Amino acid sequence: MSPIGLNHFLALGAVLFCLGTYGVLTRRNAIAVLLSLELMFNAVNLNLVAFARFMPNLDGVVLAVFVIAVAAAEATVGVALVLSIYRNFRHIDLDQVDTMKG
Amino acid sequence: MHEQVAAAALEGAAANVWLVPLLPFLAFLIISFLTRPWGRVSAAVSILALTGSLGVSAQVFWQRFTQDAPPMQVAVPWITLAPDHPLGTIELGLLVDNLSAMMLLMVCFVGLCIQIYSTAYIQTEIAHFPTQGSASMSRFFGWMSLFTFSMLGLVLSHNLLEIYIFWELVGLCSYLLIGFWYFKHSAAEAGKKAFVVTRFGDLGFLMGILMLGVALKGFDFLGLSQKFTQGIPEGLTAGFVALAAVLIFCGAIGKSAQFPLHVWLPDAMEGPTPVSALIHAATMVAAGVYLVARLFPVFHPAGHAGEAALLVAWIGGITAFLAATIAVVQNDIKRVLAYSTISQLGFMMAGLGVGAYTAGSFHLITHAFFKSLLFLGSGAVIVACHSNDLWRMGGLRRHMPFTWFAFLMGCLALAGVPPLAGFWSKDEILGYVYAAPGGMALFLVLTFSAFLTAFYVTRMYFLAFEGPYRGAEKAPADLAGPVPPLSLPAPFPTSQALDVAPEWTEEMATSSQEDLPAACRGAGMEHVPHGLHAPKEVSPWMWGPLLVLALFAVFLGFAGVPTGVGLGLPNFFEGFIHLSGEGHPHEFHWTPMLLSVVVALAGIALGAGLFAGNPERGERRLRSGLRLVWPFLQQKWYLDHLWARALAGTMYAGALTMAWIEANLVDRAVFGLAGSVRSWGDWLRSEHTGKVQHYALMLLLALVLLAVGIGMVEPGFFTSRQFVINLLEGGR
Amino acid sequence: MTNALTMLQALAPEVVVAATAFLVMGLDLRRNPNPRAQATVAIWGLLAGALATVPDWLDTAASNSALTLWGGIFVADPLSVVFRALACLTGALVLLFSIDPIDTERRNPGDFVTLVPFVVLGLMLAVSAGELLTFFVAFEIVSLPLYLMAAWNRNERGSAEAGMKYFITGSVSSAVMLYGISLVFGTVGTTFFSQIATRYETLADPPQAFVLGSLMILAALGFKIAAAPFHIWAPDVYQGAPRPSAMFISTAPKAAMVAVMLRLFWGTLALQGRDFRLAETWMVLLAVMAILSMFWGNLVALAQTDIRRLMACSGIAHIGYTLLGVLAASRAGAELEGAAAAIYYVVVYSFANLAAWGVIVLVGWRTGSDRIQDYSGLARRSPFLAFALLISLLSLAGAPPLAGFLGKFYLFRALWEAQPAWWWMVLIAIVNSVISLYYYFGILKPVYFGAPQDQTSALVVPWRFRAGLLICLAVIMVLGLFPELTRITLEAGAAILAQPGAP
Amino acid sequence: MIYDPNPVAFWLLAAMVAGCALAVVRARKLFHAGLALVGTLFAVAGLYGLLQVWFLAAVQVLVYAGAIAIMLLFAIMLTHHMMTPDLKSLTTQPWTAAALCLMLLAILLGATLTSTWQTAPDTTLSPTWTPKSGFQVAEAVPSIKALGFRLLDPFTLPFEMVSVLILVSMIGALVVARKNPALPKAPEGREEEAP
Repeated sequence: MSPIGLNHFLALGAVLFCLGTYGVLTRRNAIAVLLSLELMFNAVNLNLVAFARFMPNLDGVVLAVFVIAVAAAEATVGVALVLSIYRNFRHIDLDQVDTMKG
Repeated sequence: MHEQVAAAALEGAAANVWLVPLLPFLAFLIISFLTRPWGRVSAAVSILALTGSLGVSAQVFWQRFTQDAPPMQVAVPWITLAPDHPLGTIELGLLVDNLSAMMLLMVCFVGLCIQIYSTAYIQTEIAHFPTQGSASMSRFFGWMSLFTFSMLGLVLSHNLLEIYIFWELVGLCSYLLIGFWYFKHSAAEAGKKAFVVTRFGDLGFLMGILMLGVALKGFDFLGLSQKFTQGIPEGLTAGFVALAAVLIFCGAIGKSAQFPLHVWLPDAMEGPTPVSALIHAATMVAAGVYLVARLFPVFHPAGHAGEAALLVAWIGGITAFLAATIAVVQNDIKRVLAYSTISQLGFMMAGLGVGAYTAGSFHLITHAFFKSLLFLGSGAVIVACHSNDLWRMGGLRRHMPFTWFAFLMGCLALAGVPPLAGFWSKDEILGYVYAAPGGMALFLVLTFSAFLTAFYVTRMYFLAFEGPYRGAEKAPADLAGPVPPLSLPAPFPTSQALDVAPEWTEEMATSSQEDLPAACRGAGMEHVPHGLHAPKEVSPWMWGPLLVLALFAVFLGFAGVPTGVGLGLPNFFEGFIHLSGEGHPHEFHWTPMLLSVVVALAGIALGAGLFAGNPERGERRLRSGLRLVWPFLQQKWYLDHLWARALAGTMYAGALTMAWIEANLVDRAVFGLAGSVRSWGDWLRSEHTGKVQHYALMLLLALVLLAVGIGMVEPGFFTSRQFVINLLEGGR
Repeated sequence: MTNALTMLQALAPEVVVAATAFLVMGLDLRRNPNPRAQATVAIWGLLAGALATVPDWLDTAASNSALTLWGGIFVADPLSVVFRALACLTGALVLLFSIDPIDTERRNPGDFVTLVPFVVLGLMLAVSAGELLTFFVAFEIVSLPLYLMAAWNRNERGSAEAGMKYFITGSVSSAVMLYGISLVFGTVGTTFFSQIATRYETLADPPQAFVLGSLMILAALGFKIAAAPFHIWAPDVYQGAPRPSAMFISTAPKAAMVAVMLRLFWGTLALQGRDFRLAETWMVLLAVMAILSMFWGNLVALAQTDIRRLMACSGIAHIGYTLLGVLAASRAGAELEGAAAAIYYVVVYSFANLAAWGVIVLVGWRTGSDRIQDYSGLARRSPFLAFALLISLLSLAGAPPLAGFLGKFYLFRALWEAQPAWWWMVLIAIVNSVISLYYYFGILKPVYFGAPQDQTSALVVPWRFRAGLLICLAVIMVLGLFPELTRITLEAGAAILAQPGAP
Repeated sequence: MIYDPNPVAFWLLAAMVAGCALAVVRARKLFHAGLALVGTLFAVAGLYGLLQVWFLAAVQVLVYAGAIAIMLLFAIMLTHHMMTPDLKSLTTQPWTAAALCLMLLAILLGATLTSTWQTAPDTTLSPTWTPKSGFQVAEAVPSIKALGFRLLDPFTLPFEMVSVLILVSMIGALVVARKNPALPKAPEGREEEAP
């Protein structure tokens, strides 16, 4: 097996990011969308940590810590909004949350 | 004044000159936003501010008067449109020279007198409209302050564009104040007329400004004057300069109500009387004269005939004559004064046109005092008699002694009786015209106008102040009421339909009367027996300023007595306001002076002879004497009709053409275009599907497309050696 | 080394606003909170914050330098001073306009008031951040509360929907930006603005990842300012969110993000020192975004019947104009004018927009409707409101002599001087201004010439609205009357950014 | 020398990350998706461990898997009957999105894999600081201590800002997520400006 380098991690990050994107774009369930968003943030973190380790530059880890914190805040807000959608629509199917258009 | 064109910076008292316009503007803001509900407070604010301005301008004036300083100016870039271009920066500046210092003092002083007078006067007008109340008073003083600000800004303007801005601002204020009682149809119409008619002139003005400014690469007055001191500037032809000057003069024609754009001013008498006094007699209408004086070198380039100046002179002469003839037949006291204003402005223009810079400016100043006096006096009379109609007055001398005295002084000054102010200034203009080469015809026209002036003033005076009080009676049927207006040919819409020039009807003359609530209309003039409601003297707040102004009307003339008269007085005015390169050396001629005394006395004598005893009989004799021209004069030389018809006809024809063009060409093009634009909009709008994931998709799609667009993905990208190595080896 | 005093001075506005925010939060925790009192405290606190930027301004503009803290994480320079003050004023005005409706309708007014200073704090930190992640965190402080404020009307479907839409699209763009940040960090090994350019100089070969990372950051910024093609969320959010929130969303973040764009694409990512190719790339990109924004915004606005959607679309178009200035600013030699024009425009836009939204908030609160046809006869119901709408919309439309006209003029001139070959873009922008006149007059016509529907009575304008609107109008007029003064100041302020190695 | 992680462990973890992520985006039952997310997060934590960034691995497990995922699971339970796929169809625009995501992947991969990175021998990790010896470049692995100093020196401000961020999102989230309260009775004097 060939040795593992930075680009392996980056490629994995890219894959993870795109999978997250796919989830965000396709899942009708709002919470599933939130889960997918977390994937995207994780992809970023994976990139940052890999850079931090291979460059090497500690700042990447620092940035990753911040990203985790931001992701936590985003999740909080997301859950609150999902609950708000649920209360008003009695469902959380994003595809049917379309009273405004045009 | 222009010996030393190099301008100095503002120094001494002049360094504070910015306060002069600023204070009234602050008053306007305070009144608009803070003291609106309290009319008296607003009045106090306005008057206080103006007093402050007066103080500063008096200091500035004193500084200019005592020191022989060059013009002072300061300017800051205001809007930079193109930094490197000489015309790219519009500047805001202040120009203080002798002329503007004197104008400042005049505007502030007259304005202050008028505002004090207004505190009492405006309440009598408000009383006619009980629903208006205190807010109206605030509105009045707010706009008066705004007007004062604009006028002072106009006077202090340092360049043509700046003066144009203030020019339009005073126009706006005039519009607002003429239509002050905006719910009165006639007032609203008159305001509109003033606005529209002066706009014709302003169009030319703007074109002239641009021609001159662009050709000479600069707009500031001192720079322009300097360029003309050596004659026509290089690269320009005399014709070009004359055309530009004439275009600029168009603005003056509009604002100073010169023939043929004078038609708005009589209608502007719809405004409250202090407005007429301040704006339509003393200050704003003088702006045109001021402008011509400011640009004097442009009208009289050294070493050239000055075709534009000739036009100015003759327009002035025609206006002076025309308005004087019309004034003879007016029955409305304010209209007599309005036409007299037009006529006097014509005198000033004629003076400036023949090169009488000093004399024109001098008449501007003296006229401001005695004409505002006359207007305020007429206001007092109107308040006392509840009517504008001269035929409902009479005998007021006994009832209103203070007003009578002040008014009489004003009349004498206007009539040109020595040694009152109007005599000296008018006489000086006449003297110049007399001495000007080829000016004899103009001199005769003006002299005849002066005779007419003395005559109609006397008529007005006797009708209003002498004889018995006729307040309760209707005017004799044959004396009141105009000749039926000229009917227009059928295909042309009437002027009223076009809102251009409302025809004069009796309704309009007495409309202020007609619109009064029944309770106060005439205060029982028609039905209550004569004698019960004799006119009473107005409050001291009103006659006080009248007396102050009367003082000036009597004595101001001595500031400018020609040295040749031999009174031993130096000619202060000429020492203060003069041009280095004035066209004609100032010689004093006894002929015109004596002639003008003679015509003034003759006019007075004729007037007194006709109207002293039985005014009705006098009027009938006058009419029979003038029966050939009477309808002509009564219809104001049919100029309003001409305007209405010319405009109406042209506009109607134009409208038909435009309607066709619009229906057949523009509509198709515009609606076709608009339709297609809209359909694009609709198409794009359909992208907003309302589904959030669709939005997210578009977001990312845009990212991907942009990435592809800037060459992130090129052919062979994924087969490149680096890519393969990195893929296989992990970038080690 | 920065001593404590410098640090305190540089951070004074933030400290004041943060203290205000916590104070207001504390007031909200009392047993009987009084939201109007809280709002008053917050407004004065924000004004104090704006005032506290003055020493920074004097210090930096006088010496033409910047105060940097923590090695460049925080930068106090004239650019940040302008936008910090603007953020404070915007926040204060939003509070002034929103407290009446939000308190009357009793939608957790206390919490709403609490969040506003925090958002302002985020904005202030975002415009003074000199490091990518700091900027990102600051911007999340802005975004997250705004998502929630959009969903503030808990019992309204539209509001919840708006919040959700804003949140999801916003979070995706945040993730994209983070990914971009990670790529930039990976290529140059730093996230400090001041170091990115210098590090990049040392690289052997301009890596694709850097370009892609920058693009992703740009795209996310484009989302935040609602520039096409990343704008599509805006109309729905503006329409659904409570009006005060929509007002906030449509002004504050946009202005701040324009400042950040100026900072980022001017020296940091454009990297003019090394090779101009990259700067050219960004110029083309900004041009594409500007043109798309103008056309999309204006064309879609034509078809709107809801005034809030219309304002969203017009906002998109205005960002398009502003991007012309940013574009000019990324061209060497035209930075000052381009930046000054963009700043001037965005400031004018903010106040005009606030005034227009003030009217929308009030009318919507009183009548419950945002349909343009329901504005019919507004001039008779409240001449003041109609006048405020007139001035603000005319300024937005760019009618002379209002500030909006000069703003557009400066932008066009800056573009012209930066890139004369792109004269056709000026033409496009002018065509778009003309299109925009059409729909602005579409509002003003019923306002002035329409009859009030069903003879409704006069609209009472509460003093807070009156004061707020007067302030906005005064700013528009002063900026319009004395543009030169403002512009010279802005240029002086912007000059510092043009210095080599400036953050 | 350049750091060389164990390939077997990497590929295992990578497979787990990708597989679990796929499950997150494709699972029919939301609860499964939630569990798969936890799996992904653990796998990512494993990768951090593989990179010897132990601190971050711990944070990932504690904060992410422990807190965020749990919160999301609670949200699932609040809004769902737990195990039922209650949507008519799980996905919307699947093919367009798939095409887009593939393009995005291509671009991300293309950009990253054609770039050369400034990797360096593993000796220059950020310095650490001790009171005795001052700054030192000693440890090959980023230590918590070094991280802590880094957070305190240049990253002070964002560190503080993150706390504000979490505070504000909680305040707002509480308001928005709270149940509809019966509108409180207005205290006296609050009605004066009501329409």
